[in-house]
This record gives sequence, C-alpha cells and structure tokens, in this order.
Amino acid sequence: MGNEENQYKVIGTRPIRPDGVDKVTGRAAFGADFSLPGTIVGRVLRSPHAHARIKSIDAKLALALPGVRAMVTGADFPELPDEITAGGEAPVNFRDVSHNVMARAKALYEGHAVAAVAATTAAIAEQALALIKVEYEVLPHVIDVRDAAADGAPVLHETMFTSGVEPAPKKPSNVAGRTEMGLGNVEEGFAAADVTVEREYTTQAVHQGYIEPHACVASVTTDGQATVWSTSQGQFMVREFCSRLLGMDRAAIRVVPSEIGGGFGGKTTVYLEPLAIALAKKSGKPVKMVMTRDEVFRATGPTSGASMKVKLGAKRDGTLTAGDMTLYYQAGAFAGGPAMLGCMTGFAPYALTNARAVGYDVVSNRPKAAAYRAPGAPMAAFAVESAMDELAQKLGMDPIELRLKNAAKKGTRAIYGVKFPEIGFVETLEAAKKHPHYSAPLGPNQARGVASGFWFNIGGQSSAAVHVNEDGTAEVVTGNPDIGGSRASMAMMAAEVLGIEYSKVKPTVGDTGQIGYSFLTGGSRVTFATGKAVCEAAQATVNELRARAAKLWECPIEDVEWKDGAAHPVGGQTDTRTVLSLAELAESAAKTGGPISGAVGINAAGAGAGFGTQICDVEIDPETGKVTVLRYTVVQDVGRAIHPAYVEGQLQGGAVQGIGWALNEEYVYDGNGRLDNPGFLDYRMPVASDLPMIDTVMIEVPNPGHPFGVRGVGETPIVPPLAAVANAVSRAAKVRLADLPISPPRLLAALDGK
Amino acid sequence: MINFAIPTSVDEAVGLLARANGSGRVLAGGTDLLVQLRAGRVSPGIIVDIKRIPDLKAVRHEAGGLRVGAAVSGAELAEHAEVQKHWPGVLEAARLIGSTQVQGRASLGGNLCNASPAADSVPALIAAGVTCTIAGPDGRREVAVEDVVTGPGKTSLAAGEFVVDFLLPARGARTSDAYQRFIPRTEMDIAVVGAAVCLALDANGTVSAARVALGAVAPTVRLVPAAGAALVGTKLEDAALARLAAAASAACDPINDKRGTIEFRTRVAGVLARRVAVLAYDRARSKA
Amino acid sequence: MARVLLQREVARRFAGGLLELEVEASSYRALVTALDVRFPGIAQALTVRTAVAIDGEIYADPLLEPIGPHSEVQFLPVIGGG
Amino acid sequence: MSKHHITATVNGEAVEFLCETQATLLDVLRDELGLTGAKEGCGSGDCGACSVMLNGRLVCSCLVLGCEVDGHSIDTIEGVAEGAVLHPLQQVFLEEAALQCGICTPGIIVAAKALLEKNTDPSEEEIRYWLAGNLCRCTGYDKIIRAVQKAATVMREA
Repeated sequence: MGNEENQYKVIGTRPIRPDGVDKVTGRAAFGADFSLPGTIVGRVLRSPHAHARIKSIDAKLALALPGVRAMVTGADFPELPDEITAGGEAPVNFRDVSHNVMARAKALYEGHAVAAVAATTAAIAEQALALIKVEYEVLPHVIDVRDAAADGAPVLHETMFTSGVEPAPKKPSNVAGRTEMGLGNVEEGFAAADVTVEREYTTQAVHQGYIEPHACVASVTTDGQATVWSTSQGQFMVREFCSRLLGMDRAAIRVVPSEIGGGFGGKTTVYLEPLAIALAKKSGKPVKMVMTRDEVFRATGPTSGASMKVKLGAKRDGTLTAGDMTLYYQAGAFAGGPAMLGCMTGFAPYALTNARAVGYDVVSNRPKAAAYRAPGAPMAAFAVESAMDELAQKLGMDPIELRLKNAAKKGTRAIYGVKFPEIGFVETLEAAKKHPHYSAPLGPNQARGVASGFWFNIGGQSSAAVHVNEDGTAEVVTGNPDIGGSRASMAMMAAEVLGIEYSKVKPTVGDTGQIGYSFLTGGSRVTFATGKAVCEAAQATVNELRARAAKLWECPIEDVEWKDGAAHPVGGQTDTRTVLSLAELAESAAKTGGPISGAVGINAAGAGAGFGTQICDVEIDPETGKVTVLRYTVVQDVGRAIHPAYVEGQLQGGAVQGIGWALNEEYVYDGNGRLDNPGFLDYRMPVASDLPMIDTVMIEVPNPGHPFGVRGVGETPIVPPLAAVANAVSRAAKVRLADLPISPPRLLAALDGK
Repeated sequence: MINFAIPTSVDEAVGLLARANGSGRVLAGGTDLLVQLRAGRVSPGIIVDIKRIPDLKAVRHEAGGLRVGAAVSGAELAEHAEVQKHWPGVLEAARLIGSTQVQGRASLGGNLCNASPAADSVPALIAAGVTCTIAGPDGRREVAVEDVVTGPGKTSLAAGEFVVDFLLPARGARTSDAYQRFIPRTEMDIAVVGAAVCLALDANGTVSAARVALGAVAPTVRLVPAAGAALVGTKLEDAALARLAAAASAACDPINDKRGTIEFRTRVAGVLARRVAVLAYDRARSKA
Repeated sequence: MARVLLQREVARRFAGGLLELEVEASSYRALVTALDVRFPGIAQALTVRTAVAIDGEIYADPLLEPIGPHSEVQFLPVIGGG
Repeated sequence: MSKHHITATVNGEAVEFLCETQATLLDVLRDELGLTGAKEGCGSGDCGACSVMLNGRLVCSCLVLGCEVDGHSIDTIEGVAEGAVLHPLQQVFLEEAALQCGICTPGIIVAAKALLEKNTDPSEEEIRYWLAGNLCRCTGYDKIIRAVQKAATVMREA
C-alpha cells in the first residue's frame, strides 16, 4: 500500500454512499425515529433559575396523576468520587457528568435537570412536570467569564480550589484551573522585536447546532439488562457513561446507535440516556426521551466563550520573535472547558522559539461546555490570527507572506513540546497565494481576509471486522457512528485492500454487542483510526484468503500472492495452481476451514496534524454595519482524500460554522441569567442565502501513519474562519474588530468609534 | 382539552368566537399561534380555523382597489399579478414574512393580529393606507390598519371579533410603495427595523403625498407624519432625504433586546427610510 | 539516554522546576519507573490527563512503547476532539 | 370525544387518523401514520426539517395542526420516489454528496422539488432564498445548491 498517484482503484473516487438512498427517501432512522411497542414518554423538569439551592422536591401530585409511571431525581443516582478518571479515552470527571445530567443540592444553570418523569403520553408527562413542587433558594449567579473569575463572584462549587497555582489557594473560587506552557524566554523575545502588537479579544459561547435534538429509547428487563437506542457520537461512550453513572456492568447495557443527525462534538457525552434507563427500570416500560430545541440550547453544548489577550513581536522582516497569550475560557457549570487546547493550538502554525500560553478554566452559571469541532482552537486562533493580520498591516507585509516567513514545518517544535512530523502547512499557504481568489479585484467597502489554523487530530482505539460472504461480497463492521459519510470511506478502504468492487462491500455500524470497543466518533479520528483498523482487518482477511488458496494448492502461504481481488500463485500459473478469485475462495470456504473473516482491535497512533488556510472576501454596509460574505476559499492539507466529495463537504461545513461564529451566533442572557435566544429564530446560524459557494483546495501531503495517508479533516476547517472573516471586516472597516460576533450593531459602533 | 372548529361562514365564526367568551383563538396560517401553543404562552378553549370561509381566502377587485381575504397567504397573494403591479411594497412586505414554508401559510390577518411591533406587512399596509374589515357580534366595521394594534400582543379587537379582509385602496398613476427591513442575516430573522414608504408624485415628479411607517422601533408600528411631510414638495433631494431620515429616527422609541439596541434601531430607521423612499420614488416615477 | 521533557506544571510540582532531563530506559514503563524513583509521586501525576509524544509521535496509551537510546519523550496534555 | 377523526390523502392514498387539537401534522405523520421521514428539528418553523406539501404548497408540518388537514392532500418525502425509481433530485443528491448527516435532507428535497416544479431553471440566488428556511449545519449548503442546479438541468433535459 504505497502512496503513488493513480495506483488505487477505489481510493480517491466518489461513489454513492451506502446509506444514501435511505437518507434521500426518508427511511433512515435517526434518534427520534425509533420506538418499541408499549413505549412511554420521558420528560425532564429543568431549573428556571441560573443558580439555586434545591431545598425540596415534592412529587406527590405528579405521581398521583393517572398515566404517570415513574419519576427520578438526583437521589436516584449514586454519588461518584470527585476525580478525573483516566480511561482509554479523554479524562472525565464522572461525578460532574452525573451532576450535570441531574442536579443534586444545587441547580447550576437555567435548564439544569432537576427531575424527570415518564408517563403514557407526552401531554401527561408535561402535566406531571407542572405538578412537581420544587422549593428553590435562589442564589446570586454569574454568567460572564471575567466576572466569574473575579474576587467576590458567587461561587458555584465550594470544593473548587484553583489547580495549577502555587501555593494552592485556601479559598474556593470559580477558576477551576490554570495551565501554562511555553518555549524559550518571552521577555527576551519581545526585547528583540522591532514591532509588537497587543490586544484583547472576546468570543461568545456558541452551540454546535446539530439539527437533530438528543433522543433515545431505553428498555430494561426485570433481570437488569438494559438496551439503549440513541443518537450519539459513540455507542461505547454511551455505554461507559451510563455504566459509571448508574453503577451497572458494561455487559448489562447494550447500546444500539441510530443514524446521527449531526454532532460536531456535542454528542460526545450523555444527557438523556441515564435518565431513560433509570425511568425504564422504575416503570418496567421502554422509555423514549426526545429533547425540544429549547432544551438543546439551554442544557447541552455549547462551546466556551472566551476572553483573551495576545501579544506578538516581530523583526522588521516579519520574523516572529515572541508570542504571549492569556486565555480565559468558559467551562460552563462544571470544570473542563478547552482552555488547555487553546493554549496548545493558538501558536501551533508558527515557528516560535519564545512563546507562552496561560489558560484559565472558569466555571459560571451556564450549561456545561461540550466539545465542538476542534474544541478550544477556534477562539485562540481568532486572537492569534487577528494579531498576525494586524502585525502584517503594521509591517506593510502581505499576510500570507508573513505566515510563510514563520510557518511551522517538519521539525518545528510546537509550544506543547512536540516536533511536527510531515505536515503540509506551507503547502496550504502557497496554494492560497496562488489561488485566483487571492488576486481577484475588490470593490468599494470590500476587503479580503486570510487566516490559518491547526488541529492535532487524534487516533485511539478502534475495532473493525471484515467478513467474507458466501457469494464473494463482504461485510465491514465498525463501532463508530457515521456522522458524515464514513461508511463510504470504510467500504472504500476495505474494497481497495480486498481488491473487490466498492459495491460488493457492505459497511455496518455495529452496536456494542456486535463489535469490539471503539472510541467515539470525534477528534477527526474515524477515517484515520477506524479506517486503519478496517485496512488491517481487510489485510487479515486477505491473509486468510491466501491461506485458503495455499490449502487448495497444497503449497506454503508464501507461494500465494494477493492482487486484483484474487490469489495468484507466485511464479505463475500451473496445471494445479490457477488463479482463485475472492468469490471462488468464498464459495469453497466450507471445504477449506469455514467462514473467512478478519477482525482487529487497534490503538492507532500517528494521527497526522491538520493545517489549513482560508481566504474570505466581505463587503460591509457602512450605514448599517451588515457584513456580506462575497467569496470564500478553504485550503487544507487532507493527507489523502479517500472520498474527496465528503472531504470537501467537511471543509465547506466547518468553514460555514466558523462564519456563523464570526458574524451572528451567540448565547444571549438576560439579567436573571436565563438564556434569551434558545431557538433557531434568534440563535442565528447561517442560512443558505447568507453564503456564497465555498471553494475548496485539497492539498495531499500523505500521513505516514496511515496505510493510505489519511489525516483527519473534520475539525481543522472551523479553526481559521473566525479570524478570516474578522480580518476581512477589519480591513474593509479600517478598524480592528476584536470582539465576536461581528453583529451589525457592533460593527456600526466600531465604525463610529474609529 | 382544546376544542377545534372549522366554520364555513363569517357569521358561523363570529358565533363560535362569541360563545368562547374570549377564550377563542383564530387560526389562519398558524405560524404564530402554533409556536405560542407549543410554548404554553396561550391555552385557548377553542381554536377556530377560518381558512375554509371563502371570503377569507378570496382576492377580488373592489372600487378600483383590491379586497384581500385575511387568511390569504403570502404565496397566494404573490400569484395575483395586479398586487405586484400596484402595491409592490405591500407584496414585498408580505413576502418577507418567514421562509418559503411560512409563506405557504402566513397571512396578512395573522401578521396584523399577532400584534408584534416587528410584523413585516404592517408598516407596508399602513403606509399604503389600507383598511380592514372587522367582524364581530355587533356586525362589521371598517378600520384603518394603524388603529388595530394597541401594544405588543394587544389589539383593539373586542372579544369575538376578527379581521375578515383588507382593502388595498385604488392607486392612482405615479403612486407606488416599497418596504425593506433590516435583519442580521438575509432571511429567517425578525425585523430589527422595518420601513415602508408610499409616495404619490405629480406630473413633474414632485412628491404630492407621502406616508412613512416604521416597524420594530416602538411598541407598535408607527405611522410617522413628519417623515412623510419631509418628502412632500420635493424630488427626494439630499436635503429632503436627510430630513426624512432625521424625522424617522426622531419617531423611534425602541428597546434594547437580543435583536438590536436602541441606538442601532434609531439610527438604522433613518437609513432604511431613506433607502426605501428612493425605491418607492423610482417605482412611482416609472409608473406613469 | 532518552531526553525527557516535562510539562511545566508537573515539573514545578514534582521535579523542582526541571523541564528537561535524561533518563536511561528502553521502554516507556521503565522510563516512568525511573522518573518516579527520582521524583516520588510523578508517576501518578503522569497517568492522568497526560499523553506522551515519543519522537514526535503522540500516544494516548504509551505503557508498552519502546524508547530508543536517543529518543525524545515529551509529556503533554491529553487531546480530545469534537 | 377528545380526539378528532380526520381523513386526508397522504402521498396519494386515503388515510384516517385520530388526533387531539394540539397535535401537529408532524406529530400525526410521525406518530400516527408511521411516516418518520419528516423530522422535528425545532418545532417552531425555523429549520424546515419537517417540510411537506399541503395541497400543493410547501409548509412546515410542525406549524400545521393535524385537525386542520381534514379532506386535504399531503405529500411527504416518502412519496417523492416513484416506487423504486428515485426522483432526479434524490439521485443527484446522492451523486453530488449533497448530504452529510442527512437529517435535513428529506426537508430539503421536498422543498427543492417544490421549487423546481414552479421554476425549472432557478438561479443560484433563487435556490438559496427558496431554501433559506431549511437549515443544514453539516454542508455549508454548497453541495446542496449545486445538486439542485444539476437536478434542474437533468429534469429540463428529460
């Protein structure tokens, strides 16, 4: 499996996705589309207060309502130790997860679950919620991240003492942790600079905005065996989280993944599933729970808003001498926002020998932040890439030239310590510079912005199984929900290795009982890590096919080579050794030892880092402050595009989410700490008429860590757009826009103030 | 338990609403009512679907103008060529209510009676001098559109009354109108500011009459006589437009909310009034 | 001798601020054992929220990874994703 | 009698169902008639995932009451393909990879079909504005718009 051009039959083509017909005809079953006979409906009572002590919950009237079958509150869930658990996946504090899915002593944000009921109909369940009497003691609340970090702010958790500071604080605060990393000596670096830029930046909390609300059905038998059908980014994640939150064995919970209607990181945790299992256990009935959009906004996601300061220093020729950033990231009501990831990624595109990044993870009375596509990176990149643009203006340099002058290459040490392996950042800059977009003329009130971005991409544990069917077709089973066409990629890689047609391979996303453990769909890992597992499983299958041919030919396996989907005798055909196709070997499998399969479980290292550069043209209306995106180009190193159309789709979709983040999306709170825009009407995601076509340029610098050179592609594209848009607007407005979103009132005010 | 009725005549609807003692809600396109029902903001005793009353869905000529049923949807209104020709501002305002899907349902009557200060069609109807027929237990009355809404969510309709239709008055030569709104996106938003202008020109192209109405800048849509007066006797010279913008801004009494600030709304009201006046003027001039 | 680079916080808490040091070890497991002898408690700190890059390659679960005589072993935070 | 007895035509076939006044057409389609192709993304008419045709007009089925449709005709995504033959829009959406997660796809296909039946050669701008009420969070719309353009060409040439 080398990497020369045109040597592949399937990789790099654009076949129709296997699940496509179901999705264009309405047959595909998403989270809310599943029901079992006798299913009852679960609904959640949510706190109307941003911060309140729960003094008592009286459910007598609710439970007396005909049709109500069960109710749960925090008292129904075991208390877990307050600790970060290192598992085979990202570190998680399961006590916090448990307290987030169901409040205990305090409600920490408006929308925090306080109780849940199950009833025979949704209407009865709603009525029951209204009958639950919760006595609250309303506490002072805090929403803004800087306010929350300040002395005297209302403290959410009496047990929170800032980690990462010496000596350890004696007073609890909302600052969960401080993190610092660096290279060289920043003070010396700035002393050596001819030019510096320094500025504060803010971004607002934004939601992942998947169109499918969270949904699940849970059924529990009298012997305690649970089955959960749910929409998530990982059936094994749901199983692990429910197992820990409810004190059940993994083997007692089977999780069946539905089709997933978008996640973007927001479905990497649980909200409803533990409640549904608990209600199903109590009621003896299957329980279905589906969130409303309002609940999705108030109680799930979003990603952190940020308050940041960045300083850059450079020589007259543009060589960066130092970079310094301080990030305050909203964690929501529980610790664990992505400030650390912001620190790691912000400066990553540049070869900086003197750099420092300090991050603060700050809790406030907002829903607990969840992962969102390259979590933590877009905000830091907004600040750094804006500073780079300002620096380019100050130096009178082209912004791409400035980036080229300082671009990270193979061997450059990133602030988090690692030297980059083979990466394609310079290639993205060169391609952007050469692109006709970059030299296209601009009209009045129009300007062009450029920004770059970095995301690590991850590997991790994946399982895959390939089964050869009796007729020579093949099954590929993996354990990762297909969030954007990955089944096509899995089938393509298997077909390539097996040497059979794509149409002969049927990919399936297995439930937790059908395939081995697989870390969730996230971190841009599936085509890389699960794809690697599929390649290895297919290769194991090929080896077994060769062994079967060797049996038939009565020769050592070394005398059998596999090409074009068939066993060939090394040294050519003879009377007894004629080429045996996969179909022929499949047909004779019973005679040669039984069914032919290959199954692997791997922990994939070697995820290639992702870099991208984006170009944005805008026009501003100086009288109203409205911004129109006129033209947009995404350039990214994608390693190897298995299915190029779906790779383009990732680049386009990520960029547009970033455009929304830059221009209009934000969580708006009222004075009582209640979310004021919990719907698509006023949480303004981009609509079709807001956008131009999104041009893409895929650079292929193969990742040596994957058999076909795959790099993750899903997250990098959301990193540059915040600054690409802001830089374009800042140039058009001739004033630096350092606060997102650049909504019309904000731009108009900036134009007035310049 | 909510009752539901589908009357087939205005009298039947009036009877149903009268018997509901104020707990009846009229259902036309439902694009506001269903959202309010779901959110628990309304809990009517009966919902009266008026879409099967023939007059409520009719568009017919009357006295040189056009009588438009209150339940006619934006998409249906657009299918009448004379609306586009003579009342382009009314049509473009009606067509801005919601998405294509909402256009298939949302009606002028609903947009008015929902009594939102940001309703798109209302400034255009007011600028165009449109009146509406209100039916109720005491018979029918004809009311200027600007007299219907009294505050956010509040109308002058008595219990049991509902809007039956609108009369788009006859349009003389060299008369036309326009409506624009400001929203952060290009679609799917509620107006942050809306401005409608209706102009009549004399043979020389001088404005002989002007009505300017603004949405989303006060508790109700505002007819701004001073803004209209700024244009009368002018050919929309820069000074006249500046006076118009100033008058429009001066008439604003907006709030700060998630959709816009007081300062922004006040300022953009002037900008939009100016732009819309120019558009209406060009239309009127080309309509000899 | 492998070159070991600690994260600043871990270095401050356990290694007296020492950011870089050399350790003789042929596997990651042996390397951590050696570190813990020198800086008691560091092994526990390195099992939570920590990933490892060995010669630039990031491992979430490095326990059994071999370490070359001139390897560079860099501790870094665990990376998740959306 | 707390429920209304409604008869209607859905995808060309007569159906009957019982529903409470507050039940939306979307609730009825999904829960009573087993037609889960229309999705509930918001319940307030802001996302378009529940788009259906009501008497030949595009609507959000979450903004229609079930009891309103007595005697009316409804067409849903399930009726867009003719038996085993996909509508050109469906075929082109597959070929052009105009979907990622696919949750918005039924609504977008229903809406785009309504457009192409009115306007056989829409401009990019016309398509974008027509589909402004159909949110897609995955694709950035590019491939959707191109697919509708291509389907229009295919249908014109058919």
